[in-house]
Amino acid sequence: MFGLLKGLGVTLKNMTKPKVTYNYPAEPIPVPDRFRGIQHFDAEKCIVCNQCALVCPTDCITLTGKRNPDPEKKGKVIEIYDINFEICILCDLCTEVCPTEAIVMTNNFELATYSRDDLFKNMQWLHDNNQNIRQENMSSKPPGAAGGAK
Amino acid sequence: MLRTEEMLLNMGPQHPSTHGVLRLVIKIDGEIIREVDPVVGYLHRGTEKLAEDLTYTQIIPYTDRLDYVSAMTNNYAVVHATEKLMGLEVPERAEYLRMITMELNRVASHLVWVGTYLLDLGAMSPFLYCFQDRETILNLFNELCGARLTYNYMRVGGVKWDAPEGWLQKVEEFVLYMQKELATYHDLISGNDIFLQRTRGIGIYTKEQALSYALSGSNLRVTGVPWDLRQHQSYSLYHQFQFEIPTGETGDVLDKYHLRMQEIEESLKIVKQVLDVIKEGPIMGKVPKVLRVPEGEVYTGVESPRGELGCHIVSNGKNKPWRLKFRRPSFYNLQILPELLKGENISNLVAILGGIDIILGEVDG
Amino acid sequence: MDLFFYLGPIILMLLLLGFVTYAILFERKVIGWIQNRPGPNQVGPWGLFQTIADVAKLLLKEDIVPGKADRALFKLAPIIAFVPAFAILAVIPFTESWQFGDFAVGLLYYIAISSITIIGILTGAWASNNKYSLLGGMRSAAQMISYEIPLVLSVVGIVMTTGSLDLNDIVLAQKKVWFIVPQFLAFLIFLIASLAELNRTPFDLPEAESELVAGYHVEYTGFRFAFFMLAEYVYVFAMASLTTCLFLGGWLPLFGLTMIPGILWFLLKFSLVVFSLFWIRATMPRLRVDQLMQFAWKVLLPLSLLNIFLTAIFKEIPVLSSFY
Amino acid sequence: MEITGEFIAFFILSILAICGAVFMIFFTNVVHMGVSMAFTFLSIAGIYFLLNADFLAVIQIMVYTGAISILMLFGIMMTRHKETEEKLNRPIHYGLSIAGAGVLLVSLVLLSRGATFVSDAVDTKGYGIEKIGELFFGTYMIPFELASILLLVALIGSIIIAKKEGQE
Repeated sequence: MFGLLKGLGVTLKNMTKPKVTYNYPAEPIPVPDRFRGIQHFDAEKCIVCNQCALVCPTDCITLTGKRNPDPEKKGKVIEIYDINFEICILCDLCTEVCPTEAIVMTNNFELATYSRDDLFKNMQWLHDNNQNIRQENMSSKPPGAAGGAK
Repeated sequence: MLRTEEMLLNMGPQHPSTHGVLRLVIKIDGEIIREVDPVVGYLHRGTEKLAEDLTYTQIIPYTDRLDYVSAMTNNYAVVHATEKLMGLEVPERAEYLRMITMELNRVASHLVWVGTYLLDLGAMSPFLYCFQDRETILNLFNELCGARLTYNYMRVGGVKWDAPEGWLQKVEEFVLYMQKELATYHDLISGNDIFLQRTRGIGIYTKEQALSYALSGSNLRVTGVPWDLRQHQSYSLYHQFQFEIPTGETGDVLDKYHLRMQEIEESLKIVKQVLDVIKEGPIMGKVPKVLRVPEGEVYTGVESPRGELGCHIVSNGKNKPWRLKFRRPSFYNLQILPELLKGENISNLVAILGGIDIILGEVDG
Repeated sequence: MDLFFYLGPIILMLLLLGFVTYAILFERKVIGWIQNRPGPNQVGPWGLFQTIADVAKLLLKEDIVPGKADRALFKLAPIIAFVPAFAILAVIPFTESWQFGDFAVGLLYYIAISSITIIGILTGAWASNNKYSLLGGMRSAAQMISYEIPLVLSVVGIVMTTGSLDLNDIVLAQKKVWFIVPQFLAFLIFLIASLAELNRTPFDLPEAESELVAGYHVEYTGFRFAFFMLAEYVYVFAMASLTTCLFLGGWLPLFGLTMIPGILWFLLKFSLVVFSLFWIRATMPRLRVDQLMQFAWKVLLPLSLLNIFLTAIFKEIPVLSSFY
Repeated sequence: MEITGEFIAFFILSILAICGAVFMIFFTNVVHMGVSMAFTFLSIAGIYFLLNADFLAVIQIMVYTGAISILMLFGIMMTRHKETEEKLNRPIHYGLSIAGAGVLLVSLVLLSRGATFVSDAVDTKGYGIEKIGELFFGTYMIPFELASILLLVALIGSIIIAKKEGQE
């Protein structure tokens, strides 16, 4: 019997505590910098090394390159770069392997849409997704380069 | 005697308290259960088969989705097995970070259990209180690795991210807060007579039964077997730290509750000790760019919040495993359910099923 | 007088609908606050139109009668469940003058009529032809019959003290001291039994969603489901009113503050009772069905019998008899 | 005859009572039978209310509608396999029951002719619960107590019988 009263006391005490919920759709949720959101893609930095497509566990990245239109320069430039967000799991592996940081994560995460077709994002869209880009992208480097101390 | 009709009741796969998509085919006589037949596989995604076509790094995000309330431990299971097969050295700081995240994840997982279990028994508020504290842990993980559930944090040979500025202090604050907060939980739940009535003396099985059904984790310890892989097959750097293995006495669901509450305490203790010794240092070992695992096979067991999470890798020397098998503790623990439910009242069903603490993502693999 | 006779029930009905609308909102708000969240706050200012939106949704929903159901009984059941809920309000004295029927056996009338609802629940449960709802209906019937007995017996002490079954007389007899003081044991028994009668946590087994999904109204949708909900909340209204009348002195003021009108006093005490119902709901897990039955027959029933004995003895003790 | 609210109420209640009773016999589904029986009990309670016999009416609802009907429904739902009964086709049964009903009707008519009815309106308001209480616990104290002991014995007896069967 006493235990029941104790429990009632706990719940009563909680009534006066501040609310912990987010007013989410009205106010954006604060996310930390490392948050893994929709990728931003910078075509100029891309060297078409194909590593992101290779490392992707769900094969959601499609890319093709073409020869550099400027004949003096070597290498390739990107032609098509699509990410299918129906199957992308935002695992962060593509940004991890990218040697030039051409593909980086942003803090945007609102992908909900009424049509599945809308989830197929092309290079232009990914390029325009340039808000809230993640600052810190390579943490596995030796300390000093990135990361914090205690 | 009055003849009563035997009724076939389909509980699930869509039912509020089967914790996902478990289906139980129950034969009941009035409200007494005569026979239970669990049907699993509604959430089967073929992780093990998929893994045969994935490189070792690519497997890690898939393990996040097995036991989705303690993904850190799953990450560790596959990473640890690979490291063992390759004979890799992991830097100290990386191991410490792994331990902090795994133990915090254990706390989060047990909090989910306490909350949902009380929800199964009909109490709403403890669920939300537990989720508030779990939220703090998830936010910490979000800060550390950028996701709240699917961490993809560990890598073969280390971890992906070092702790951000001030993160370790936040963890310490949380540990101190949580150690005090547990008293509130005991006020709210442990002394509640209705809760005691509902859980005392139900779902009891013996030590022999538990061992013959290959139960592990708190489901085994509750029968009084002090078996904890963190001490008995020590992995990572657990051998450096002091912690108790709580065991049960009576083996009923109430005992399981107290056991898991004690495990939260022990986990917090481990985190506290790790925080005291963690030093600056590299977080990635010397790992080749393309992981080629030497031919051979390895089995490693990890103490996940639900029991022994085993990972068996057979490699033929390529960058992808030839065969990968997870010993998923929820699946093994679920086996004892039909035995436990025979002759029980239908309202005990939820209490017993909840007590086993299954995660359907893990049961179905 | 005649006008009141015809319009009174309609006004009461409207008031009742208003109460139910805001009781549901209040319940969700209270539970929200207890769980550190604001509760419904999207529809209208402070979420004031939340329930109205919910009811509109229920009314616009497709009305489904399951194919294998017993159509006639399925449609009849919500009505059988709701009508008595409204009928019992006739005997509740809100103030000295606001009462619809002044029965000499008001208390018994309340208890008798409220038992008819069980027939509605039971037939609805059976007619849906669903195993979960049948189990829920069975539990509900067993529970309500069992708890009616301690409920009635706990009130016997008060009836012995006042010598009347008329709720008006019972309220007036509390001028000196509310019955919650001399009849505290009876109050506890009454509170627990009324929680069980209302099918609220910790006694919400008939609709225990973790076991029986939604209990007896599993197959009900739209308007018919709304009727069951309405019946449930009207019973909350009625039971809280009855508790106020029996134990908290009805419309009688506290500390001689007579300038506040009686109806406000009634509302104040009434809200307190309703709040505690919601508070208990937010805290407690639910009992098991066999423990529930044992609790009624082995704990509450002997205790209420003891209470009757004690009242009878105290009536004979010189000093105490003024309270009894 | 003057048509008053009371008359209309009586009319409706008696029709409900009779209909309930007739349907009770003619329905083939046992649960329907139970529900229509509950309606009959309820309408009879209503007639008691009209006669100012409040206490009796309330007890009628409590015992018959609230307890007996529900227990019957409960029992039917819990134990029966088939809810519908097959129609019996036995001519001798029909003959016997018609004869029995005829004898009952004749004897009722004879009895009512011999009985004396109070022709004037009686003030029923004076007969409240106080009177019933006084009669039960005063004049008819011993029969009342004996009846309750008998009921108690029956209750305990049924429990013992049920328990014995349950153990077998």
